[in-house]
Amino acid sequence: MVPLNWYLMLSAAVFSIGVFGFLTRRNIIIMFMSVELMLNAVNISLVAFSHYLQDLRGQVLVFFIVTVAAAEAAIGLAIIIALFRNKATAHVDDMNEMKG
Amino acid sequence: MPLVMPDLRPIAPEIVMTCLALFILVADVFIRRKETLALLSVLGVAVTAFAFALPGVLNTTFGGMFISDGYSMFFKIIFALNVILTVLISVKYLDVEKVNFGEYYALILFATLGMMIMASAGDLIVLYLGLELMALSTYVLAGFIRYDMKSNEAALKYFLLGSFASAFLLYGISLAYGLTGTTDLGRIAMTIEQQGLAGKPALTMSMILIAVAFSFKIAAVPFHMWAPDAYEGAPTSITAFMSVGPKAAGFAVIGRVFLMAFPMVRAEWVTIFIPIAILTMAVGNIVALSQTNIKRMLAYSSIAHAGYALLGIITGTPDGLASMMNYMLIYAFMNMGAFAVIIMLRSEGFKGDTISDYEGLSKTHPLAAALMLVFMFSLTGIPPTAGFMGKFYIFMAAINAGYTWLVIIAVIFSAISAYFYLRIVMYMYMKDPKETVTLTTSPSMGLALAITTVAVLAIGMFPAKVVYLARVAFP
Amino acid sequence: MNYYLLIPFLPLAAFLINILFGKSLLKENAHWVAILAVAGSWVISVATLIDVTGGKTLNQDLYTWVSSGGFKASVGFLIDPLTAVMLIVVTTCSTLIHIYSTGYMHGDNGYYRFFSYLSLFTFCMLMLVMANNFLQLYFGWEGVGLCSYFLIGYYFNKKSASDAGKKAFIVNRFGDFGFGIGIFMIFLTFGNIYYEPVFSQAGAFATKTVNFLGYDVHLMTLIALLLFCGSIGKSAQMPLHVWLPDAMEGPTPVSALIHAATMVTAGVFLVARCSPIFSLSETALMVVALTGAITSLFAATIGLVQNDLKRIIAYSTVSQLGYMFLACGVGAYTAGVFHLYTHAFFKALLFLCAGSVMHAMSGELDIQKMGGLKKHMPVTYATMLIASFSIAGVPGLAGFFSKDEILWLAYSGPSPVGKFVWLIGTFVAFLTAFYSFRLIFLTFHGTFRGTHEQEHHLHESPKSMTIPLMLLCIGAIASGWVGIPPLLHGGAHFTEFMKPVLGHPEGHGTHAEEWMVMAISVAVGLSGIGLAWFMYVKRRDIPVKLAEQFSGFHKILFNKYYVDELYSLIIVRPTIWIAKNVLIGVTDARIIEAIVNGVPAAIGGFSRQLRKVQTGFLHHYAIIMAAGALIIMGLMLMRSW
Amino acid sequence: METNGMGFPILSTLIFLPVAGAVLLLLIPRSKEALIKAVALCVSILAFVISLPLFTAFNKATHAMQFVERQAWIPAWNITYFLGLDGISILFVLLSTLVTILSILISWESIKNKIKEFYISILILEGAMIGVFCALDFFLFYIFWEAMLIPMYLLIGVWGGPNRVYAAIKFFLYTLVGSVLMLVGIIVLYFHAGRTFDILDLATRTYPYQMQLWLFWAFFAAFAVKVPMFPVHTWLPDAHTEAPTAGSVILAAVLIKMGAYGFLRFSMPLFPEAARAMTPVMLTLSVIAIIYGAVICLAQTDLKRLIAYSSVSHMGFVTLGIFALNTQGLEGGILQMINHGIVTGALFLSVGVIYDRTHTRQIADYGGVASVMPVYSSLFIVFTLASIGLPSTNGFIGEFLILLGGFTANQLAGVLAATGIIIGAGYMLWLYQRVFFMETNAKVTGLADVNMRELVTLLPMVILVFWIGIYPDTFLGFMHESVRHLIERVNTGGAPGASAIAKTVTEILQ
Repeated sequence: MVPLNWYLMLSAAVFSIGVFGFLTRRNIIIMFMSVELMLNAVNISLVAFSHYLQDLRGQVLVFFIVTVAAAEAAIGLAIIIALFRNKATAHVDDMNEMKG
Repeated sequence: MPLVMPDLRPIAPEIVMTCLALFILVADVFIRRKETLALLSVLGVAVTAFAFALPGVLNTTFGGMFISDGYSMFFKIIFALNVILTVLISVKYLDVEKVNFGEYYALILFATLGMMIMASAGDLIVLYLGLELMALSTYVLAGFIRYDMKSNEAALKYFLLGSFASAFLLYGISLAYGLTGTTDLGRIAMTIEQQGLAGKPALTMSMILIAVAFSFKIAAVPFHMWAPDAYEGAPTSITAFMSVGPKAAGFAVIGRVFLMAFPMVRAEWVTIFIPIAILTMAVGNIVALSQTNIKRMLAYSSIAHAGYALLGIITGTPDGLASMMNYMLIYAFMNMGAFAVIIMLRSEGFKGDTISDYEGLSKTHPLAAALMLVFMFSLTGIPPTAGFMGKFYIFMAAINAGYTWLVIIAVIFSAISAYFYLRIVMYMYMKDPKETVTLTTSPSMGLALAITTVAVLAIGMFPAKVVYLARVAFP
Repeated sequence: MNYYLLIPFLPLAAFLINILFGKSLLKENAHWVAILAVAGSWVISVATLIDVTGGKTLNQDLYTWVSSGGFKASVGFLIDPLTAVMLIVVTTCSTLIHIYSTGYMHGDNGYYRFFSYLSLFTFCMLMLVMANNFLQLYFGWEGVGLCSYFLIGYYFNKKSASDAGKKAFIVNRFGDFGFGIGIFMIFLTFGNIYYEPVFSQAGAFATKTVNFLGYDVHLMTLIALLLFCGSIGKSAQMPLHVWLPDAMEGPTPVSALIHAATMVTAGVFLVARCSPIFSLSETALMVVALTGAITSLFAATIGLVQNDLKRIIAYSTVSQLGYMFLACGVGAYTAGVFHLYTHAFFKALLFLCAGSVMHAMSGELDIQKMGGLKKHMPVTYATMLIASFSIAGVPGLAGFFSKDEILWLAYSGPSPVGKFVWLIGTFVAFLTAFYSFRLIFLTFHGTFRGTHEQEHHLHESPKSMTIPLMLLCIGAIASGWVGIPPLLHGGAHFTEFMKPVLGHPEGHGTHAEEWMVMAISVAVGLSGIGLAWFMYVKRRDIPVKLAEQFSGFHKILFNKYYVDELYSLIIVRPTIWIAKNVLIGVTDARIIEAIVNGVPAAIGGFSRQLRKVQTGFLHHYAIIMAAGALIIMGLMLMRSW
Repeated sequence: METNGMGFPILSTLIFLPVAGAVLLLLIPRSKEALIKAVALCVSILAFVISLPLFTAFNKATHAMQFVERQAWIPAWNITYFLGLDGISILFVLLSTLVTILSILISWESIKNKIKEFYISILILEGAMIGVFCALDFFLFYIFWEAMLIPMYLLIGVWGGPNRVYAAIKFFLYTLVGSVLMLVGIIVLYFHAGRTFDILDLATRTYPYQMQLWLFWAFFAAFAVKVPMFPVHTWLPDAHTEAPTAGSVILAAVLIKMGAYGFLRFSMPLFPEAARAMTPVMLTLSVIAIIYGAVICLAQTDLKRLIAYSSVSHMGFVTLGIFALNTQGLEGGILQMINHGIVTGALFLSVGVIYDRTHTRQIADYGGVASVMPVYSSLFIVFTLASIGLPSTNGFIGEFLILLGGFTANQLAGVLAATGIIIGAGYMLWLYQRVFFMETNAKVTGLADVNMRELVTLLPMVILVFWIGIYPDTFLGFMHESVRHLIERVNTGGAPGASAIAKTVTEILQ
């Protein structure tokens, strides 16, 4: 049986990759993907915990997260499309009309 | 285990609200005049508010996942006020911005529903759902002016950073869950106490992550970066909405989670929040000094106010929480009022959101200027306005809890804040008008201004009732 | 209520009537109210004097003026021989000068204003002399100073006049500064500021010392000297004499009334009134005597070379006031007050004569441009000559008796500096006679040196002016007769009258010595007159030669020892320089305001820098968020270790 | 609800009548200017008339609070609406009501824009001022104290001179920074005393010495700025100079009195040991203010600025008297507050009169005014003389008692302060000379003398100058009992041993 810690380490690693990706990439879609990665990292740990604790709540939460992520994706893409209509770019550095 | 129908009475307001939102969504298809939708929304929210007073509402249901108590009820009143005022100030404004769509009202209602759920959440899962419901609706609202680049940008920044923060929250939740084996707030506290988890790095980490996510919601420094941009770019009515509702909801969950789930490790989270509070007051007030856009300035002001309200949380006493709740209510009124005036200045072909647009307003529109003056002084915290009472209660609670030094810092920043609020007054009263500003007025706007002004002055002079409410709401 | 109270309040009523209705109703008739009031006061004063001679005194409070804790002061009146004499001096001079002014000020467009000031002055002066406590004394003291300020600056459109008025007030404030602190010390010592208890208890404190500003000083000396500060200012003694010569900017009746006969003698009155305190301190008396002596010498030397008619008389006043202090300083308060009383007449007369001359000369004051006036204005000449004889101490005239008494008591009295001040006094008597007659000879004798136009206008003054001159002349001759010393088979009534209040030191000398002192004083007086005659009538070239030969000394004298310049250099200009360049320029602007404006500016600057953190780039925001979270984690981990 | 013996809540009426008047003004259309002015004037006169019974019905034989009104206000915080007057505060209420009338009169023609807002501000300010002096609940006091800032900020900033915005903001921030520190102090006090804001109750308790010191300085921050004491005085010249006449008058006559009033009402009775210990510091600051303010006046070229700096000097006298901690000093200090209100208020009124005609504040632009405007110059000289403390004017009584008290408490302080009298005579007479005497300046030729309205505005002040100067007992009589009570509290409050510490702390501070 795979020890809990392995899952957790995997989860932490994936989360970190997500964070790192979010911080370094400039493409809006990729940044959004990084967030998805972070969410899935959480999902991994939640499922692992759920399994080891023999408790369903974790998995319930995972379902919700997946659902919410879907909604998030829809909204995110909608926003990106709206943006793309005004300014044909998906590069975040072009989005600095407001600052200071 | 027999299937027992859960007690639905505590969740009645949320049910009414859900129905209302769905109804508006559907009605949008059939109703051409969107003002009707606004009216329906306001009436609906009023009905919801009546549901607050139904017998049996104050109870816990869904196995402790949903707590409807005085605390949540107080916040729900704030949310209801927030949504009513937002709708009232939006009616004409949406026309001017040419985005008069019915979804607007539905989205606001959904966002409010999310906040209500957050305020009542007794379980991290519920909390997460409420938070996302609120957040997702608000993302859309922020970008509601589709053709406007700034609005898009605001939505995008808010959305991306918001999702980023959500991920932190989830990670924090997962850690807490892993440690304690439960997501129920009460039981988390019990487990921490029984198993002596206090001081465990994983618990600390979990708290930090949750605190970061919530700090993001209340726009506390350094997790505030989205706020100025999102506030500036979003439609002004939504800026008003965002600066009150989600912030109050954020405070509601901070109070709920940290006092209900982590009371044993209060010393730890207090050390997290104290520097955040100081930084929030400092950055909010100081950066606001040099703003030229009034929405942006109010964004920083809103950041600063979060700093004051955090003091209430930090005290961790019933009085502290009550003062925070009280503050949120008062802040709702004064901030809504200020944004209402800002919205009035927006007219066809005139943005009206730079501070210099306020030059000589007292000459061209004395009443609007006078109202703005009241709100500015209230935001500064000068008696006899409500803003003072709000701050006073917070300072009092903090000093009672022994944080006198923190209060001294707060009052000094509060004095600094006078400068930028007074600057608006100065522009309105002490400069001559450059161009004629036409106000966009409507009866609903008048009503909103009347409500906010009367509330700001009345609470400023007779705060007893409100203070009492806040105090008894938190047992 | 006693009818004595009418004495001060009649002039007050006149003042109120004139100031309120003078402009609109009374106009040219403003003098009637004033004269009637002051004449009424005079009548009552005479009655008072008669009462007091009969042994009657009065010490009565009118109402409590200030009361706070243990401190109480009232508006109250004390009538004793000293007061009675002062009342006579004040009301007599005032009445005559009021009458004189109707002629002198005729046609002036501030006629009512002038008379209202005169009435106010008379009121304040009477309040001063009639006070029964120090606070009311102070009230009168400042009140007469105020009237002096108004009247010196009467021609306020003239810069020099308004300057002089201001200067008089401010210089007096320096003296009053000490006076005020003296009153505080009296209150702290006696718990009271009424004359009666203070003077009666003074003896009990004769040997007490007190810590004052860190120094242990003899209590009575301290109080006496502090009070004397007030006297120095009011009576224009060194080093606060500078205001009096400038005060001649005022109309001449004012110079006569305020700056010769009455107000300036208030300082002497104060010392005399406080004699129970002064007498307890040898040091204080010595200071008084020396101040008086030095001032009299100092002023007399300046008087020698001045050419301004009124200024010469002004320096003569300073000098004579010095004489009075000299007298008080050797313990001869009666002699001082006696001289005060005789001096009032002849000095007022001198001034009024000067006014008469000015009237004729259309305001010209330079005696070098006069000469030979005696044939044009015989009355003025005659009266002025008598007054000058009086001041020069020609036997039989008023000045002779008072001056002689001072010199004799200085010579014979117990004072350690007595002989020294006698010497100075005698020398000053010589100088006095000299410059007085220099004035007479240059003005009235010889040939006229002014313009033809002026000569054409020369005329004797109107009756309203000459009659007061003649009346005062009687005083200048006869006022001394009440104090003829026993040596000359006189009754020394004045001394006897004053004794209950002021005491009287017995001269310790033989009759021969007394004769000698008298002879010397007469001799120096006469030789002064003679020398003046020789230099300014007989040999007109000598003064010029002398001035050339001793040009340096002459210049110093002519410029009044440069005292004004010195004060300007060490007090006025540094203060204003400090105000401008230190207080405003550095403390306010560079320190306080720099902080007050600098802190907000710094916050503002910081704000503009801090704004830049908000770059608008999303990934910066994310990095800051993540960094924030990391830092918090780091902090928390550190904390748990 | 306690009764006040008047049959109606006189103090509340006084506070809220002007506010009601302001609301009434709000309803009048802005085009009816004459009506607005008339209503404002009537309201202020009515308030004054209502305040007169205070003067006659006051019982001088007791130090107890009179005309007391008390009602629950915010029970959750144990805050009551608690009003009352004693011998220290009563005169300021009367002064406030009087000065408001005069301020309205003097602004009659000089205020030409935003008339409605102007009179609303003045009336609200009046209500707040009276509230400050009546409040016996610390919280209520603070409300009025801060509320005053709003109308005053507007008065300076909207109707002021060229540099008004800077002056207004400076005024606001300066005072706000001071007050917020006091707010912290108030709350600390509240909890220490067991949750009460009742001033009378607070003033009977004993606080630990260290706490007294901290709170003393926290309160000092608020009160010293308001007085203003050296070195936090620099807002005053700017505010005074830029404010419209009415603003300067109210500022000088009432607002800056509140600082000194605060010392009397709060700092001293609440923290007697700290007050005793800090006396040397306070006396030093007072003496510095006296001399500093006076010397600076010698170099001023601006009429209003000069009078403003003279206020610094005069208020130095007030604080000197107060911290002399003896009867003469305190009574003199309180009386001098009234005096300064009358005299400096009147001086600003007078400057307003001539400023309306010439529109210049530069002294150099004047000269020879006495020959052009004789009545005006005689009124002005009265105030000048009162300002330099000539006997028979009110200034003398106040300054004399203060110096006597100051001298009793500390000889050096008394002596140094007395030099302020000399310099005071210097700058005031110099001012008078440059404006009224000497050759008539071309800029003032042909100016009309004071008209009836202006005369009516200035005459009450003249009457008061002499009334207090000649028969001060009318006014001093109000104070005796209250001052005696205060001195008792200050000199006996706290443990005797604490004063030993006090000495050393003082030495450290010095």
